[in-house]
Amino acid sequence: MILELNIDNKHDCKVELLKREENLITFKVDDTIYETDIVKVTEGVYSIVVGSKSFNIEIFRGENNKSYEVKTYQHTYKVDIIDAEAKYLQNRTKGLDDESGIVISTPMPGKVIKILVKAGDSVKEDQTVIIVEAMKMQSEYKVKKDRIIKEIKVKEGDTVAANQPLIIVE
Amino acid sequence: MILELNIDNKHDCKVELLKREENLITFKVDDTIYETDIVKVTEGVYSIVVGSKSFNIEIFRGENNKSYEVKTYQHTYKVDIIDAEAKYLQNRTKGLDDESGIVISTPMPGKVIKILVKAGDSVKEDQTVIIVEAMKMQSEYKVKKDRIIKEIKVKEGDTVAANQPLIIVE
Amino acid sequence: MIKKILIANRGEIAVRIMRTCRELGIPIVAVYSEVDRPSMHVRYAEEVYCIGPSPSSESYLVIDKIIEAAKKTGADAIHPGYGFLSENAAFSERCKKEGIIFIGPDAYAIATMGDKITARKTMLKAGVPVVPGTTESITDENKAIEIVKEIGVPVMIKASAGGGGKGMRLVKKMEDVIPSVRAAQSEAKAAFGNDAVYIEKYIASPHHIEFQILADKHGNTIHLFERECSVQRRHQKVIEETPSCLLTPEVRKKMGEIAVTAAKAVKYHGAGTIEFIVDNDLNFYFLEMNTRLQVEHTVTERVVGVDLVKEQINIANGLPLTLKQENLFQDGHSIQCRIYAEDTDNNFMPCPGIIRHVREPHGFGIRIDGYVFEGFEIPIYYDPLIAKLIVWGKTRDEAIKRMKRALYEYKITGIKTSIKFLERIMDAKDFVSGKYNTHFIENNEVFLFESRADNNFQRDIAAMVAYFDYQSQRGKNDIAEDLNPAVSEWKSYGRKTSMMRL
Amino acid sequence: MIKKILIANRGEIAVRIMRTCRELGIPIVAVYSEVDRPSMHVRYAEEVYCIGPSPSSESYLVIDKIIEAAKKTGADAIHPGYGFLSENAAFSERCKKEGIIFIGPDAYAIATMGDKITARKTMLKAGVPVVPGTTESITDENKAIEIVKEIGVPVMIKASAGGGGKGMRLVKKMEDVIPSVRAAQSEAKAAFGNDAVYIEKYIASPHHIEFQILADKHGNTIHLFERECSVQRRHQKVIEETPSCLLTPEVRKKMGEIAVTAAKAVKYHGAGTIEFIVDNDLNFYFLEMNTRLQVEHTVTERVVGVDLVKEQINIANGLPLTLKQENLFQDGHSIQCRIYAEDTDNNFMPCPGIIRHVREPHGFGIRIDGYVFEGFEIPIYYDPLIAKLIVWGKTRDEAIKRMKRALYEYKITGIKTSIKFLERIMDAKDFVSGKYNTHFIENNEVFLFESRADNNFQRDIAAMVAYFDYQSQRGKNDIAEDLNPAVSEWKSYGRKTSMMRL
Repeated sequence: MILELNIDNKHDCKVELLKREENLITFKVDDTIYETDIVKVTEGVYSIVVGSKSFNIEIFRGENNKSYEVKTYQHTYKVDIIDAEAKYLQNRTKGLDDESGIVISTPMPGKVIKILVKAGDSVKEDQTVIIVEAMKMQSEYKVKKDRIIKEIKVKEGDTVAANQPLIIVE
Repeated sequence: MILELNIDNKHDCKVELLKREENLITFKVDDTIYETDIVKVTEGVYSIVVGSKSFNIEIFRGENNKSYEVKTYQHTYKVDIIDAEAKYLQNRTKGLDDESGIVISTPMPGKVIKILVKAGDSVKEDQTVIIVEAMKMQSEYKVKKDRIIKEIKVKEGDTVAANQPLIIVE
Repeated sequence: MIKKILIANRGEIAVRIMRTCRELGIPIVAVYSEVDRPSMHVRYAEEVYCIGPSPSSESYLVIDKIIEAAKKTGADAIHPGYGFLSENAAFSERCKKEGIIFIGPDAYAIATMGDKITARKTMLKAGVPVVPGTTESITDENKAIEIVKEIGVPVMIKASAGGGGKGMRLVKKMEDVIPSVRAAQSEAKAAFGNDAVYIEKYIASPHHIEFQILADKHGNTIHLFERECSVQRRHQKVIEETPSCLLTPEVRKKMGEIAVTAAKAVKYHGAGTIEFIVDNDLNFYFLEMNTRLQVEHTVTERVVGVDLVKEQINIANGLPLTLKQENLFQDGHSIQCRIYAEDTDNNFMPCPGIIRHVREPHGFGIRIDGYVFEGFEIPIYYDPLIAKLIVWGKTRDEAIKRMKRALYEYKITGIKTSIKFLERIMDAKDFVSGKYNTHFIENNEVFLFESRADNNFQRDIAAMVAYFDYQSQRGKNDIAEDLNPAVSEWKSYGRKTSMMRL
Repeated sequence: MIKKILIANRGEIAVRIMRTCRELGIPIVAVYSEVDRPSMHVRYAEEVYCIGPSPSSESYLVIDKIIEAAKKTGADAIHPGYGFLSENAAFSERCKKEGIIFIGPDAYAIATMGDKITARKTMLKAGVPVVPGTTESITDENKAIEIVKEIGVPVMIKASAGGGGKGMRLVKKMEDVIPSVRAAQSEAKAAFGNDAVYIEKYIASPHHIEFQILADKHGNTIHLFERECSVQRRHQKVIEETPSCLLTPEVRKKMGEIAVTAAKAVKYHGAGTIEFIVDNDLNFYFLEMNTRLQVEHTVTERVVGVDLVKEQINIANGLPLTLKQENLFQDGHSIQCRIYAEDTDNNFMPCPGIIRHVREPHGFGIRIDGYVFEGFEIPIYYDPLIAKLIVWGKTRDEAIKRMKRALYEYKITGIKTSIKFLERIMDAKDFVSGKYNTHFIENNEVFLFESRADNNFQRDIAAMVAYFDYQSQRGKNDIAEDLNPAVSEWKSYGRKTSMMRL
């Protein structure tokens, strides 16, 4: 089975399992063929040997089970599995964005310290709309262009998750 | 629901969950009532607080999911859940033992180094019948009484699991 | 003698203090906020007490709740750790009134050193050199101009109650003096409720070097040499080491003596730290005193061979110091890296979250003081420090190489950490040569933050492992019957792989 | 200079050696048997080579396979670790012939010290005291009787090629001499293929004390003081410490000098250990030399501050020692506990199996050299040593307390280990007082093996947790809707529990 993968939001590649005999697996990644010896050593950790090169790989599966954090020795890669469903969702989400407005959210969990706008407000480019605190550090979130505040989905004092929609602007 | 538990193969006790509000649980163990605060901190590890006493408990579920190794600060307890099925199996196994003979096995995995008897042999009390090696240490297994060898289920050089039947005597 | 110690803290420092208490055979009480229920300090202690909701303002910072916990559990002493109530004079005083031993200095020493202007005055009086500047808070703006003329630009305007870089302004031109004073005052007012600011000469290539002090209640005060803490980001220390590459034996001796003088000037007892600012010509000035245990006390412990928490407890018990200045020496070199849950590529933004997998470094010369474990969710309410990695080497060179090795072994998945960034610092020429000051990170921005080239081979490895895990999760198995025999069929491991290169 | 090192070993020692190689920037090659495919040393190395089936006789002990691995991977040096091929003279010689640097002594030193009779003769000639007895193997049984008469019973009959207690007999009465010689000969023949045995005076309260040696290829030989290794079970060390409580500074100095003499007598280079037997009156006798790194080299590293593997590599590179005897000293006290996978209540029977959960001790003065991890299955083929726990304290008392604390923190589930047994040793009066000899474990049997009283409360705690886990597994939930919110609802932790005592 061939899977399409995206790495670090820039490299696309196709991976195929060509042959397998227990833990010995032949993969094809784009046009390169690799004979590997791959074992899961414990939850979230794989050991893969290619030729005589050994890699201890730690992985973490994101919430949808399709987005991976993959740690090799030198790098941490973000690997996304691009299957039909993912493509469909990708397109659908894009659509939603366009129709329903732009979502302001934070990359980390935290606590809403201050909301500086209310629904219906017009805000200027670079104006701060919300302040979120995590671990003793406050971050201000601004709009990048002149916008109108459509909806405020949280209130001051709320604990919010990473990527949770806080404010919708249009 | 009341469960019967056996601890260290000697103490029987009955445990009942009386009340629960999220992680606050009231248990009844035999005639004692405990108000506890119990949380799973990670796979195989629980933190339980009773009054102001805190216990960090590490557990390991045996293969049938009913036999536990439970580590408190001072002790490692063997805890067995005695449900109807377990009782039935217990009786059935006892029966089997009586009918089909006595099983010689080792408590640890290892490798069969030498088998000193063959089927049909008569052996004397304390006579060694098999030698198994694990981690550079050889252990000799003997019969406790005069017996007749009924069946030999392994051969020299075999790798054997813990508690795997090696020789059946009668 | 102390019978039971309540640790009024959380995280790595709570666990670190408990370890020493356990070694001394003293029972401990852990206190915790709601979110900290599954935290390591609660798991470590045999007696625990919940002190309220998760925000520290409603739990770890509430004096009444800490005192109540001590009373209820029968603790006769409190160790405050660092942060939270550790430098709160009112808390020290309250403990005294309640008949509880506060493991730290008395309110007088905390208050005197806590207000920077008072501290400066006290130090000047004791003959301790301070950075040239004002000893009173600025009330007259014209006076401010006069003073700046006297000491010369550049100067720093600093909040008297300040800390963490708040209420601070660097002034390079005379015309900026008045606007900067006003800005600093209003920022100080907002942050600390106190708008007092003062003026100090700005040191151009400053080194942040501090001395560890121990003082008993019988007038014996010693120092345990210096720590070099110049690697900082956003005024927070990232890496600390001892000995400092900058100091000569003569300057070290002199600074140590001055540090002892400074501590004596406030009748200090307990463990404390005198922070100095040192310029390239080895002129040194008193900066401030931290009247508590420092995050970086570990490097001193390693090279001097003294358990500082044990000394704190002995001092609190009224015992005289058994350590003598003339017997102390620095053996080898120690470096500490702070492992933060943060995104170093995104302005060091904190990264709370759930730890998925941890693999810690081990072996000769490695110490870890941490508190997280697999499955633990780092709360959003507190400091992003998750562990301290301390190494020792016979020489500084050996210590740096050991630190690189240890950082290489250290793997944490699930959240972003500063581990890779710290590895780069260990490779930075200025750090390796030991020639760095507090501008180190900005001076080495290009090297520290540039993205390292990856390569196709590594990327393909990552892709294959992700593919394998994804298919295993879905139970897909393409060719063989079981795509993931690894878990069940241990015996089949280790077939020799083909040596054919592709 | 060495460009790439192959580590011809597995387990904790392979990982320990790799750590130093990494610090030195020398690439490494791990070799592994089939069962070791997921082992830590294979995960640690960036280059690996499979050397065959799991039994060590078909992999780690096969000289040809190790040499092949080195050739194929371009390794120009081999570190043998301890055990396996580390004291195999033929292997050292073979490496030399193949142009590979053997990180250890040459065949002559290994062979001379490897045969106990030859070693005794060589030592006697060099003026090193040996236990009174024969210098030739026993061929004439009447001669044996004569010798025993001369030195007096009790005596030990020992196999010349012996080790690990095999081919050894204690003789207390004259009439047992001949039967014991015969029994020892046949056992030695079976175990080592060599029936040569010799006779030694039996030391009644023996202390096993050894000296660490370093010798370069330029004739510089130094010692790094002693290790006390008298806590043994089945002739295997369990706990090691340094300094020894028994030695006086004078005896220490003298033994160190004799140890250097012993090493020089075989033109030794590399790291080695001279084992002595010492009686209560501080008479000491050469016992044997281990011509390799010891399991317990770690305690020496800690108090002397030297990375012994680094020294081994430097010596192998032909570099002169930079350490000088007169600059070395012992700083504080270090103790090592060996954590075995074994059932200490069942005659120390090895316990291979799968590690389910590991929680390691950390903090000041703690070092762990191990190799297992969660999910790892300890193979049945090799040694049951899974980790070494090393502590340091300023004093022996501090070190013991720290060790107790560390053992308390150390949790391994899934297999039986010696951790609890080691904790008891730390509580044993004879150990704490430092007055113990190699009979320690048998002399303290009652204390070490008696079953500790448990109590109803603890048993009930265990029962409740088992109940909770069992029901969670089955998805049972009695009253609330979700019996195990702990995993998902982190936010709801930490409600204050009722303080009502039941």
